[in-house]
Amino acid sequence: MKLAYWMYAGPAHIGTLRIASSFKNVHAIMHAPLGDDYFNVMRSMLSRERNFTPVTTSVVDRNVLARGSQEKVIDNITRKDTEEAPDLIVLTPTCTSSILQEDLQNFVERAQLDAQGDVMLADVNHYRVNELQAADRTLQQIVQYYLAKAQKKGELPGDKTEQPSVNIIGMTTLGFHNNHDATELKRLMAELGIQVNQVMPEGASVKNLKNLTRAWFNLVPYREIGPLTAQYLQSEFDMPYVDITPMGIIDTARCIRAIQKVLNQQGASADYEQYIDNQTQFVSQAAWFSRSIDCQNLTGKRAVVFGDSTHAAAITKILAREMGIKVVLAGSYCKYDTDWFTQEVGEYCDEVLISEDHGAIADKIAQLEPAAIFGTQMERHVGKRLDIPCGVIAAPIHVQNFPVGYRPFLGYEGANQVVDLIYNSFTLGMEDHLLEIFGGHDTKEVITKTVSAESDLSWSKDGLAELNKIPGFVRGKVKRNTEKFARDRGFSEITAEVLYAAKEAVGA
Amino acid sequence: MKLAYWMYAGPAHIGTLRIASSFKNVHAIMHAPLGDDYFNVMRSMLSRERNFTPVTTSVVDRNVLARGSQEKVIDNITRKDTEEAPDLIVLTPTCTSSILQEDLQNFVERAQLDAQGDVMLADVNHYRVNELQAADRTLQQIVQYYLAKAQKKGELPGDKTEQPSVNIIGMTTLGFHNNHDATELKRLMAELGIQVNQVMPEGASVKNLKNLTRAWFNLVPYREIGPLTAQYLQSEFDMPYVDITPMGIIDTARCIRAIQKVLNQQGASADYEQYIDNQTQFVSQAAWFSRSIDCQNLTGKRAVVFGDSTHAAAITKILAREMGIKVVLAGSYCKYDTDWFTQEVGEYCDEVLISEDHGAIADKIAQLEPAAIFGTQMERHVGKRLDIPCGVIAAPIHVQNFPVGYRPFLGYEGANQVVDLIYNSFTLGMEDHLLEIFGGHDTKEVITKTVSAESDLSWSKDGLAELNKIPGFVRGKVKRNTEKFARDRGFSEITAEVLYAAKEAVGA
Amino acid sequence: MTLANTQPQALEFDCDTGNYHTFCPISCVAWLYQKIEDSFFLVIGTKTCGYFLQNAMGVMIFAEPRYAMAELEEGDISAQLNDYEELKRLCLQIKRDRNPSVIVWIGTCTTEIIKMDLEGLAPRLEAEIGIPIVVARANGLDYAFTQGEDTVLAAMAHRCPSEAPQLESEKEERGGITKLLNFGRKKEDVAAEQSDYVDHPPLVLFGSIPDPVVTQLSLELKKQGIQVSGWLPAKRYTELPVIAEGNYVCGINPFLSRTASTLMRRRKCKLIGAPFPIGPDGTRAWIEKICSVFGIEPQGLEEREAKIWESVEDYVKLIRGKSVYLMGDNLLEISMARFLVRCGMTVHEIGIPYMDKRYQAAELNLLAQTCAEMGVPAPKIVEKPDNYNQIKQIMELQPDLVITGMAHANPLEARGITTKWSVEFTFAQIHGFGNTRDILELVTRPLRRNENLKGLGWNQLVKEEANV
Amino acid sequence: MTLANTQPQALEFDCDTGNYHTFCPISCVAWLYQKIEDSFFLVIGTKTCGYFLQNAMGVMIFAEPRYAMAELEEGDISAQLNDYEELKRLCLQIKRDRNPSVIVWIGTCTTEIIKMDLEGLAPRLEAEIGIPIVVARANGLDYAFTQGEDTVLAAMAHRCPSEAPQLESEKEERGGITKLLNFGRKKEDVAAEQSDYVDHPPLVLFGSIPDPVVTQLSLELKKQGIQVSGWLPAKRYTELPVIAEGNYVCGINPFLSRTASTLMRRRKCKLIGAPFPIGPDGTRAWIEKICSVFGIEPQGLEEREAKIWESVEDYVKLIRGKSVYLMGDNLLEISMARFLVRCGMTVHEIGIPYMDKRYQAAELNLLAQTCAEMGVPAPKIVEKPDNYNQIKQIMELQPDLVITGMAHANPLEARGITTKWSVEFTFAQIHGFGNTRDILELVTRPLRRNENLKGLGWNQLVKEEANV
Repeated sequence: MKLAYWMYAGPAHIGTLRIASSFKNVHAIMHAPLGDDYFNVMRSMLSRERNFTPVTTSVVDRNVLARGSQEKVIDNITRKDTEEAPDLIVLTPTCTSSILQEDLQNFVERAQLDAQGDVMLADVNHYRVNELQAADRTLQQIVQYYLAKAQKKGELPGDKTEQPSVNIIGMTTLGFHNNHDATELKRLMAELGIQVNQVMPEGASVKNLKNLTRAWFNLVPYREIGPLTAQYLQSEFDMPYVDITPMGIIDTARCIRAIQKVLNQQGASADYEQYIDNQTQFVSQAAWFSRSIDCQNLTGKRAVVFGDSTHAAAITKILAREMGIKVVLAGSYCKYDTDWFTQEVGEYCDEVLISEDHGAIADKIAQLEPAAIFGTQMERHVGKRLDIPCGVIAAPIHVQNFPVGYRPFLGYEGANQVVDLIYNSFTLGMEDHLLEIFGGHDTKEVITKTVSAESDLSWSKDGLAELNKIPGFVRGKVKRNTEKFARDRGFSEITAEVLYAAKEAVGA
Repeated sequence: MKLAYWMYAGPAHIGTLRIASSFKNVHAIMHAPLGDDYFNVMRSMLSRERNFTPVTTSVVDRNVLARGSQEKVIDNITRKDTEEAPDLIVLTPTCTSSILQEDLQNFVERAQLDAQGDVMLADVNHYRVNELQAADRTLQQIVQYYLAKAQKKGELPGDKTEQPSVNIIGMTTLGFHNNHDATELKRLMAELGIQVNQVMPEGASVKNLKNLTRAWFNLVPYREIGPLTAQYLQSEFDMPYVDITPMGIIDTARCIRAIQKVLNQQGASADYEQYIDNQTQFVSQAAWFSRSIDCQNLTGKRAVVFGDSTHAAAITKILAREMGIKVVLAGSYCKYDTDWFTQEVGEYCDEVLISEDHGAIADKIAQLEPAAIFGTQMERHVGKRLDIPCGVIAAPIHVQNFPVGYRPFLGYEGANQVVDLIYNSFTLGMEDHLLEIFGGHDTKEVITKTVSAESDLSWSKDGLAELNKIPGFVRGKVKRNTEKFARDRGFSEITAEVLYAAKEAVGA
Repeated sequence: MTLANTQPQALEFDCDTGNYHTFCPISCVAWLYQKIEDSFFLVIGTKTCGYFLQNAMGVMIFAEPRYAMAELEEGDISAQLNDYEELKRLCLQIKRDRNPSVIVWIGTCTTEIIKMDLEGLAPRLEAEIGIPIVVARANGLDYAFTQGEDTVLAAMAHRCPSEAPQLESEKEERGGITKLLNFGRKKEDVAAEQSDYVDHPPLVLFGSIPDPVVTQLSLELKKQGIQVSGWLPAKRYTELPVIAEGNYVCGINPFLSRTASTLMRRRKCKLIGAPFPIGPDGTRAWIEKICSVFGIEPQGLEEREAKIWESVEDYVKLIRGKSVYLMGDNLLEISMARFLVRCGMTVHEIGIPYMDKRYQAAELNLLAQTCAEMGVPAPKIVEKPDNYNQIKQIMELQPDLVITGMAHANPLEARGITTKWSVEFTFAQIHGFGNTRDILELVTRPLRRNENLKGLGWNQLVKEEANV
Repeated sequence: MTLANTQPQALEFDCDTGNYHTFCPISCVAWLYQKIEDSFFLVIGTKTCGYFLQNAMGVMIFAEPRYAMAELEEGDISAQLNDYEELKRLCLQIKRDRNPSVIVWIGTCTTEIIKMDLEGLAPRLEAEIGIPIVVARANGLDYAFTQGEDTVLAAMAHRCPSEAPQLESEKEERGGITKLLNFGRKKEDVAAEQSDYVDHPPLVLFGSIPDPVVTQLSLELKKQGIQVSGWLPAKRYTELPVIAEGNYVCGINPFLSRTASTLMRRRKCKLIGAPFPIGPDGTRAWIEKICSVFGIEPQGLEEREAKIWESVEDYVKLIRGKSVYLMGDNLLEISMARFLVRCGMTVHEIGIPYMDKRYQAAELNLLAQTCAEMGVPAPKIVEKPDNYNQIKQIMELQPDLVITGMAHANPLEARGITTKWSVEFTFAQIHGFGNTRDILELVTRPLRRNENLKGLGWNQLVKEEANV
């Protein structure tokens, strides 16, 4: 058992349902007790979805438990098949119902006998994988199912599209800014002269999956959802893929160059260098911002980054490489992806933390006292408590991550948006400090809590008086550094002279 | 004399310089003492401008005062004319140098004898008009100058463009989100099949001004800058104009319908109804947001709006008509435009306040205790002090109003952005409240400051205990309403029973 | 109001397939941990339960609240780990970090399915760590949404002392409500005031409502000379009311049938079966019923009710003559329907997750009677409704208002149907005379909003409507 | 370091057309109102002045600070209104709202041009309203940027008492710094410690620096046995230092020539002409010069300086061998250039708004000497530089760093030139040994940043370059 107050990723069935309900005309049957069906609430409330969520719960109650669920599940599948005529019905249990160890595959096969549409059991272990892994797996399973089916029927097209083309894989319902990212990637592909063959699963039809192989390559912008499908398509159909997340100016260029290579290997003669140059230097404002005076003032500021693999790694690199900000800690809650993450951010941060325990991250933040945090909603609240500004860069999803206005994270406009996010995080924090500095000091005699009695050293009155002249937002740091200096030198009392000696010696 | 801590609009010369430096290849000579030339700093720092600001100060110092400035001013004009070969040099004094009552028109005429480019004196009264009025006037002056010149030379084209076309008038450097508004309007015109003849002054060339009259009509999105030019073009060249600000879903539609009318009067057969419907209901998310559950929770909430005429009026109408929010006060600092503003917002708010005194507005906000404010940077800070969230909707300009990401206020994407601004203003405020309600109460015994001794009534201990059970964010209101009730009924002490009686009676 | 036919029609009941949506009963921790200030709630379940608590309540709670998950992992499910040791480890940590007066274990579907013997483990662990442990089975196999509270209160009913404590100090402590009502008054005044009360057997009220409402209802009864000797739950676990055999008990929430039967059968109390004090009509009926049991002639209630109605006429006129459809979510449906009929609405259908006709008998009677008095047909009541069928019906009927769970509100709005979240009535203060305005504020909000938007013609915000 | 030629070359001076940009001298209110905690600054000028204060300091100040505008309107300019009555109305309001110990009137270009007799009005009004009024003409016709402070301090120099106050209590109050240094110590300790000081004539330092730096410099001198008897300005107007004839005075900022001459001519003080305590070299030279005047052999200064240099080597190595161009803005340019040359930089040119060769003599000598010692050419010093010419020169020279005013930083960066705002040195703590790291942190920041970005190839961010 684990004492848990907060989770970064949801349970597996949420991942499966995100995939199923992203497709057009696919219905999911959730075999679960009453109350486990809150996915419908999340989709409706968080993403402000206009349509009914195509997920029906086949409710497991005491009676069902006693009688066995086979009949009810099959009834519900065939009923939905009739009522809504979906192309595909996906059956999934939840953590709870998976314990019953029923032969759900058999239920599916029985239901398929009567159903007009396809019926499938989502194949994930509900205790070993989380939402993200399950989504990645379910997407791959559905793609594999339809390609195998087409292959069997001899309906798999053997050719490629005439013009270079791409499948964009990994856009899902309830994905962090996925809808805007999809728009931005489509624009980017259009500017590169690449035809978008399919975007999936969001808005895709399973009927068209057989045409996936017509694309020249697959683009997998996110680390969490899509890679298994791209790997499958590569190993089975020899489709190359590009999995560099086009976030930030540098990695967007890197992604475009990788695309260029993939296209040219197939006989195209793409040359995107001039496009990249023009976008980087003149169209997008991100490179110019990095060079501007506003950004100069961010140089060397300390930040903590925490999120999923994709966003935490990308933001760490943007901060370190593009903006000269010191990332003192980069972390991810995707424990299963530790190696990749560590390798990606290793050279761009002082320390890496991979953990699902929000308390551990909160403690680290409190200890490191960064000037800003880039994290999830949880870190934002940690920041609120500690009075450190935080920009939200990753799921768990929140209604604020479904802005009505255009806010992609990917591509060149994404790079602009990320600049704003970073800059505003620092400056809104800065504003308070400036107000403190410039707001005049009409007798502020209060000693702030950072100057508490918790230390083993005593401060003389003049030392304290000097300490209190230091602006609040660096006072804690000066205090600690001075005490460390005093301890090292064996001073028992910290006077004004000791304070300034420490400043000279260690830059306290 | 006026004791002033804060100004909503700058001095006149700032307006003139905004117009001059918006044009391409126009230089301004500012005849002023050292230190009056901070326009260059504002443009460079706030709008993160990559180019040197084309404004040179002809410095007035003690020597110049003694000798007279004619020689220096003329030298500087002709020098700039040689060095940078601008199409036009605009001379302007500041409040200070305008007191000298020199014959600047004569300086200009003298300089024109030697200069290759055109030379002009900006004609505004520096003590009677502010930045916005001066900008409106200077733009009209420049347009008039070039149209008169072309007319004289017989270079004025007599025809209209083949396709319906528009001049977009009023986009300036240092304008509030003007750069993104211009992009959005250009996109909108493209979707309406209207060719953009010219956008000005930002990015326009004075050489092309003679072609202004080829457009079918002028679009003036802002009330502050542009109307004088549009009126001039109408009265002199019979060009119709549309001056409905396309902000919010309703007024964007109204603006498009007005355009349709203007085009059809000239023989086109535009029908934009279907476009409007499709945008409103399916493409833009703003109408759907208004109908969604998130927005339902905003119904009846109280807001204060304050800003320039354009933005304060538009936001008031959006809040009241599109989102069902109660605007308890709508205000503007454009005193010269009082009639228009009052008429625009009259039916959409409880009270109108036209004032340049930030203290008066702050007092009003404190007294009205709205759930949110939509105002300038100043109101945002008032909100911070009072713990009321504030969305910034109008100048004075601030570096935060030059986001790197795309943030228009106009058109359909603008409507989306405004929804986010409004929603986030309320919910970020709401979040604190929810945390207070849901955050658990581990012995919060402190009586908040709103429950102070300032009142003439005494609260019994049980009354106070009950009062303290009420969540902090409504406690102040409940307290006041209860006290009013008690006073009306002649109670001298407020017990728990009186508190609940008041609730029943007046909904305290 | 037209009193067409005051003979109540019989109510029609139905029970559907049960493919409906409502919240998990573990939701109750979200309000119970706040109500009982010295408690800690430990939900023993899976990641699915935890993610629900985190997300679905509409607000993510970030501070460490006084509830947490004991998240069952693979080793727990496959019984490779010792349940007792695992729970002990977690409870000791809770004791160390938060030191609550009670730990409430919330059993879930999973603990049911793996047959974890929580009731067996609790007494041993309670003895070992020295903190009371209360076990409630708020699982979704047997219960829906608000019934979670019922399971907790039923479990706590066992823990109420059966006689007044001997020590003066302890007595003081248990004096909760009375003490509050007399707070700050001189001893003599208090003594004098005791005479305000009629002499009647002890009355304990049950149901979790915010403290201000507790005060309001207690004051209401005091006006009739009735003294509330305690509330279940109290503000603190250590202040649980004394419940002795023969005491009277009365519920204030319609979903507390299990607590009611526990009090009757196990604590030998007498249940006062009354309509629930929701809306001025319900509040009046509730007080009248309690008065009648104690042989008291109620004073001024009719005038009181009339005055309240008068004061909310501005809201009532917005819904009078309109129709409402309750999809069924939180078991408040019968009381809400009865109140809305009294406001002049017509109720198409009442969905409800669970219908205890005995415990809700007085409320059902009042509903039938109200319908008759208001001259509207008695609505059909559907237990465990089928959401798919309901939505089809709603699209046909086009009711003026649909009260529904969170999953269906946005899609209905996008199709031009005005909705209100049922869950808001669970969290809002809706009991007693004084909160009438609050319920109506909630009920009328979507109508006011959509009235405001009506002129804009944005009613159909979905493009091609597939079959629902 | 290579000591190629220790014979200082003569410095070359020039004065250009003066079409250059710097801040208005009224800027000084932004730091002086903070420094003097019981003051209120009233800037008497136009909307242009007010909008400058609001915008150009890089941060909008929203709270009502202890400064405000007396905004001249048309009636004031045309002299239709009575200046005395108008100022009285405003000052009474300030007295009522803020009750400061002093009101400082800041005259502007406009008050000069309309010849408003502030010096004539002040004594009358001061007598009438009972608050001291100090008049400073911080106008842009005569002064640039930081010289605003000079005008205020020169005006305040007149107000310093010329002998120690009689009353014990008042004495206590004026003991500012000494009291601080002895804060919390027993009387006997203090008495004992007086012997730490050498017996020397009173020394008053002038220049506004943040309180922590005041303490640092006072402690520095104390180490040499020198007691600072007061600072102009002090933390409070009521604590202005005693200045008697024959006292020694020494400036810590290079832009205070007017204050220096006022102290010499009007208060008959002896000026110690020293380099300024900016950078470890300047701080050492400053202390040595003061010691020399008092006939004290300085102790351990050489080691101290060496140690500081050692501790900042990580920063110094980033700029050693690089070139810098100072466009001229805040009059700190000579001291900055001297310090940067000592760090191993080459200075192309020093622009400076105003050059008082007498007051800056010691600093200029040190600059020449430093250049000689470091083996770099002595830079040309251009008073009132022409920005247009400077930018042309910069584009040709391509210096490694340009220290410039705010208007030119972004355009230069967009053209691949690394810049630092001069104004930051005005606001940062740059005086004394202990702040060496702080100056270098600022100086090296753009170099570190652009080093970091170099590999990305984003150096030219403007498209077609028109003639500058």
